[in-house]
Amino acid sequence: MIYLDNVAGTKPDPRVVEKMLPFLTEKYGNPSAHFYPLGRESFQAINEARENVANLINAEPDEIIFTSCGTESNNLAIKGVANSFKYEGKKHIVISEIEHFSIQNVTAKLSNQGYKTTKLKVDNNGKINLEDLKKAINDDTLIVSIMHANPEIGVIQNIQEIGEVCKEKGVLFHVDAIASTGHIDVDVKKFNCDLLSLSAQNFYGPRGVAALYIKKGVHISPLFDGGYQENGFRSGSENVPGIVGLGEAAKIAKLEMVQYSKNMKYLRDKLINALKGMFSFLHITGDEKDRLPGHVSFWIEYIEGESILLWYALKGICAASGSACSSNILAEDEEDLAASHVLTAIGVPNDICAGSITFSMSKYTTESEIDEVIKVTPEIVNRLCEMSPYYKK
Amino acid sequence: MIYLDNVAGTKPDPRVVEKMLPFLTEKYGNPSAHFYPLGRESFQAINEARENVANLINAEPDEIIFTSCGTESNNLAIKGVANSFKYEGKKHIVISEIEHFSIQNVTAKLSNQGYKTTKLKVDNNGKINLEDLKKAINDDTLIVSIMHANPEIGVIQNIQEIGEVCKEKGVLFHVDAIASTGHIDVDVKKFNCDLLSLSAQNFYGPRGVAALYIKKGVHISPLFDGGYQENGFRSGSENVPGIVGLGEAAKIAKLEMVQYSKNMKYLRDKLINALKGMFSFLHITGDEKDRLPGHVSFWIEYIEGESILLWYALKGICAASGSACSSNILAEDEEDLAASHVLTAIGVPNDICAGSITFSMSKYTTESEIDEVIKVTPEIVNRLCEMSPYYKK
Amino acid sequence: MAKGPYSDKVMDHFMNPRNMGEIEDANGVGEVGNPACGDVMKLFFKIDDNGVIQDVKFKTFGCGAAIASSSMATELLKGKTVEEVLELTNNAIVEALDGLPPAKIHCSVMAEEAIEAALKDYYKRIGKDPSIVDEMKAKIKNRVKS
Amino acid sequence: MAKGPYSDKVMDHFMNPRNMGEIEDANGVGEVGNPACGDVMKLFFKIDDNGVIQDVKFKTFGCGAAIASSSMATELLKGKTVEEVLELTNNAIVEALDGLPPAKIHCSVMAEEAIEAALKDYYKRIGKDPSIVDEMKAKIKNRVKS
Ligand SMILES: Cc1ncc(COP(=O)(O)O)c(C=O)c1O
Ligand SMILES: Cc1ncc(COP(=O)(O)O)c(C=O)c1O
Repeated sequence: MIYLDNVAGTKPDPRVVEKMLPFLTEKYGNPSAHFYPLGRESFQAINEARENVANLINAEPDEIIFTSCGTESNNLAIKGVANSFKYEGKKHIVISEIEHFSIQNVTAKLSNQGYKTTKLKVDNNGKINLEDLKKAINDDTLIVSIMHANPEIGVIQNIQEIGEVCKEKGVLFHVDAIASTGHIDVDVKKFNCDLLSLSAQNFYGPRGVAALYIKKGVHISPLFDGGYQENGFRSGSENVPGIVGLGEAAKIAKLEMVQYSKNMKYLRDKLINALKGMFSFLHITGDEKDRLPGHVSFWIEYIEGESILLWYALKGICAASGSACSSNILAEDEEDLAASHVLTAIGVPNDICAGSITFSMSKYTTESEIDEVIKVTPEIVNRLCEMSPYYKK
Repeated sequence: MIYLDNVAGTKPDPRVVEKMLPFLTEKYGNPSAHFYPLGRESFQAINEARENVANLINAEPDEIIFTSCGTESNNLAIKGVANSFKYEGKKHIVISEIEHFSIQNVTAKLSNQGYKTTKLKVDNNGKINLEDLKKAINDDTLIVSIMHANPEIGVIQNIQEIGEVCKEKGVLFHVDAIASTGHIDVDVKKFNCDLLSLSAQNFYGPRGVAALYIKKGVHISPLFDGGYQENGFRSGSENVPGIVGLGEAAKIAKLEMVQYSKNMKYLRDKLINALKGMFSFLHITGDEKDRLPGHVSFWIEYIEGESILLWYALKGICAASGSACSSNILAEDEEDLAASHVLTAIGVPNDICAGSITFSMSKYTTESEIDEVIKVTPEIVNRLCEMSPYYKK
Repeated sequence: MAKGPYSDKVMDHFMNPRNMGEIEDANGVGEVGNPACGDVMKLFFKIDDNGVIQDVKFKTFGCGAAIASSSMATELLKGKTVEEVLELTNNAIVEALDGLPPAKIHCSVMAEEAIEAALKDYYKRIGKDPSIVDEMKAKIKNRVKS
Repeated sequence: MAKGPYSDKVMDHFMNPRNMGEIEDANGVGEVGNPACGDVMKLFFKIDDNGVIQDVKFKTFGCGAAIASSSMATELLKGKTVEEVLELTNNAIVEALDGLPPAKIHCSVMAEEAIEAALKDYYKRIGKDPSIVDEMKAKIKNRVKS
C-alpha cells in the first residue's frame, strides 16, 4: 500500500505510540487526583506534553489547551471569542473562501446570533490578497480566521503579513494551522496571532487529540461547562494517552521537521514535474512555491475524481479527491453531494465533477512509492479518458 | 498500590488495549476515507464499536454518537436540546442537587439564555422524591436530567420510575449514566429516556472517549460545526483507537458485568460493615441498598478529608474526598475551594471541612486489598483524631 | 478487507466495463447529464429492422456508480426489443448491481434517462414522433401501478 | 515519583508533626478557625517569667498544609521571646516549609493568627491589656515597611 492521504491523518510515529502505551496500561490515573502518585503521574505527563506543544509553536505552556480534534479547536476558538463577555458587541468575522468546514460552518451557525461573515476571495493559486483583507476589516470586526496551509491544494498563506494587518487594525487573529503544524514553521509570535489550532493526527500523533493556543489575556467562553480541567477553558476528563502522544509528536517534530520536510519537498517536486509532463489537460492546483512539503494536487479535464480515486485504490494508492461525487458517499441524498468549495474558489469549473486529486505525503513516503505513482497514473488517466464522452484524442 | 478511586477512572482492560493497538499503529486510516481499504477499516471498526455500545444499553447503533468525555456528552445532551429549533420556547430544566458539575454548570450557563432550572432536593440517603419531580415539571419544562448513579456517594436513583414520570408529562429525559454504565444494568428502553451519557474510562475503557445515546426522533443542535462525521451531530475527526476501545469495553461489560459486580458487592459490604464497627463517629453516606457495587463512602467527624486522603496515599491506598480542602488544589485562591455540593445536599455539615472519603473498587480489586484498608483505617483515624482540637476521647 | 461503499458487482463493472465505446453507425444516441454533480452518460444503440437492439455501447463521465450503471444497463439491453428496453427501470439496474449507496441512486436514474433519450433519437431518425417514447413509458408505469 | 501538591518539607511535617498535643498548664492558648473551609488551629504556650516560650504545642483540624503550618510554627517559636514571636510572619512559615500551593497560603496565615491569639490570651492571664499585641504587631509591620 502506498499511503498518500496524509492530510486525512498520518501514521503515528512508533515513538509516539511507545510513549502512550504506559498511559493505556499501568498509568491510568486521573490527572485531577493530586493526592496519590498515580494521579500525579498523569498530571505531570500532560504538563510535559503541554510544554512540548508550546515549544513547537513558540508559546508558553499555560497558553495551550488540549481538545479532541481540529474541529473542536476551531469551534472553541471562534465560538469562544464570539461568546466571551470580553468582546461583546463586535459582530463581524473575516475568513477566506477556502477555510475548512469547521470554520465555514461555525460562522454560518453564528449568523443565528447576528454575526456577519466576510469571506475573502483567493486568487487562482489559492492566495489571499492583503488589500482585500484590509478592506474587509471594519470597526465591528471581532476576529479574522485564516488557514495557514490548505489541506486540499497545499497553498500556504502569508500568515505573518496577515497577522500584522490584524495587529494594526486591532482585531483578534485565529490561525488554523492544522494542516501545517509539524510540517513547516509555526510560530505564534511571528504570526502575531491570538489563537491557533493544531491537531495530533496531522503530524504523526494519534487520532482524537488536538490543541488550541490561546494567547495570555485573550478570553474565550468554553464550549463545555463542568469541572476544573484545562483552567476551566475545557472541562472534562483529559485524554491522557492522547495528550501524551501529541506531546511526543510535537517534541519529535521540533527536532526532525526540517530534515524530513526537505525530503518531502524533493519528492513533491519530482511528482509535480512528472505529472505536468504527462498530459496537457492535467492542471496543478494551489501555489507551486508556497505549498506544503509533500503536497501535490491537481485536476484533470474530461474525467471524474471518484473514478480516479477508485483506480488509484485498486493499484494500492491511497489519495483524496474534492469531487462532488466522492464528497459524502454516506449521504442519504444526492443533494448532499457537493464539489469542494476550495476548488471552486480557485476557479476550477464547478459545473462538472472536477477530476481533482490530492496526494499528501508523509515523512515515511519513499521515492519508489512516488515512482510507482508516476508509473500508474498514465494508465489510469488513459483508461478513463477512453471512457469519457468529453475526451477527444 | 491499592487503587480505590475507580470513579475517577478505571484501569483499562488489557483486552481493550489489545484491540486498540492496531488502530494506533498500522490501521491509521481516516474513517471518512471510503475509497481505500485503510479508511474503510477504520469506518468499519467504529461501526462495530457503535454496535457494541448500543448493545450494552439496549439501543440501536444509529442512536449512538461518540464524544471525547462524559462532560462533552452531558453538555451535548443539555445544550443540544436547548439550542435545537425543535424544542424552541421551552425554557425550564429540572435536575437534582447532586448532579455532576457538567450538568450543574451547563444549566447555570443556560440561564444566560433565559433558562430556569429547578434543582430537586435529595433525602439524607441521596435519593430523589418522585412527588417533588412531578411538582417540578411544568408546561415550560424542556428536559429532566438525572444521574443514574452518583460517583461520590454511590446512590442509585429509581431511574425507571423517573422515566415514567417524564414520559407521562411529555418532557425529554436525559440520564447521566457515566458512573453506572458497565457496572449495573443500563437500558434506555426500560429507562424511557431520550438521551443518555456514558464514558469509557468509567468501565475499563480508555480515557478520552465517551458516548451519547440520542433516541431516534430526538433532535439536538451540535456543539461542533464542521464536516459530516457522526451524522453531523458531532463533527470532527474521530478518535478511532479510543472508539474501538470503548466498543470493546462495552462488549466485555455486556458479557461479564453480572459476575464481577457480584464480587464487588461482596467486598463493598465487607468494607462497609467493618467501617461501621470501627468508630461511632464514622458515617456511611448514600443509600446502603441502592448503591453502586464496589462503592463505599463515608465521613468522619473531628478530622478532615484531605488529611485522611494523604495518609491513605502514604499507605499506598488511592481514594477520593469531597472535602473543600482537597477540592481544587491547583486553584489560585482559597475562594475556589468548595466542599462537595453532593455532601451538603445530603446534610453533611458544610460549615466544616467534612472528613469525607470515597472508596470505589474495580473488577480487579481483591479481598486482601480490602482487608488492608480495614487494617490501616483505625491507625489513620486515631492518629488524626489525636491531633484534632474537636476530638475528645 | 473491509467492505467499501460499492458492491462487488459495481466494482466489477467499474473495473471491467462492458460495451464501452462508441458505435460508428449508431441509429440511436442519447446523452444525459446530471447538473447536480456534472455526470454525463452517452448511450449508442444499433437497432435492427425488427426493433431489436443489436448492439449498444456507452461513454460516461462520472463516478464509479455512474460507470457501473452504464455498463450494467448495456448488458441488460442487448438483444431486447424497443418495448422491452423501456421496461428497464433504474431499480432493475440497481438490483442487478447488488445495490448502490443512497446518494448514488441518481446514477441509475441517469442510465434510465439515457435509454429514453437514445430511443427518442432513434424514433426521430426513423421519422417517427419521439414523444411516442413518453407515451409508451407512461403506459408501462400505469401497468406497473395497477 | 511525580511531585505532589506539597513539598517534601510539608509532607515531613504532616507525617511527623512536631510538638503535637496540649500543654496541661499552658499560660497562653489561642484558637482560630477559617470559616471558608472549616480548619481550626489551637496553639498552647508555656511562657516563662522572662517572656520566653519554654514549650509550645498544637492541635489542628485541617488539611496537610494546615497541619504542616502548625507543626512548623511550633518549631520556629520554641525558645523565642514574646517580641520575637510576633515577628514570625506567615511568609516565614511558608518559606520554612519550602512553599505552599496558592490556595493553601491561608493555612500559614491561620498559624500567624493563632500565635497572636495565644499571646493575647497570655497577656490577659498576666493581667495586661491584650491589645498590646495589636500595637506590637503594628509596630513591627511599620518597621518592616520603612
Ligand atoms: C456521573 C458523572 N457525570 C459526569 C462526569 C464527567 O465525565 P468526564 O470526567 O469524563 O468528563 C463524571 C465523571 O466521572 C461522572 O461520574
Ligand atoms: C486545515 C484544517 N482545518 C480543520 C480540520 C479539521 O480537523 P479534524 O478533522 O481533526 O476535526 C482539518 C482536517 O484535516 C484541516 O486540515
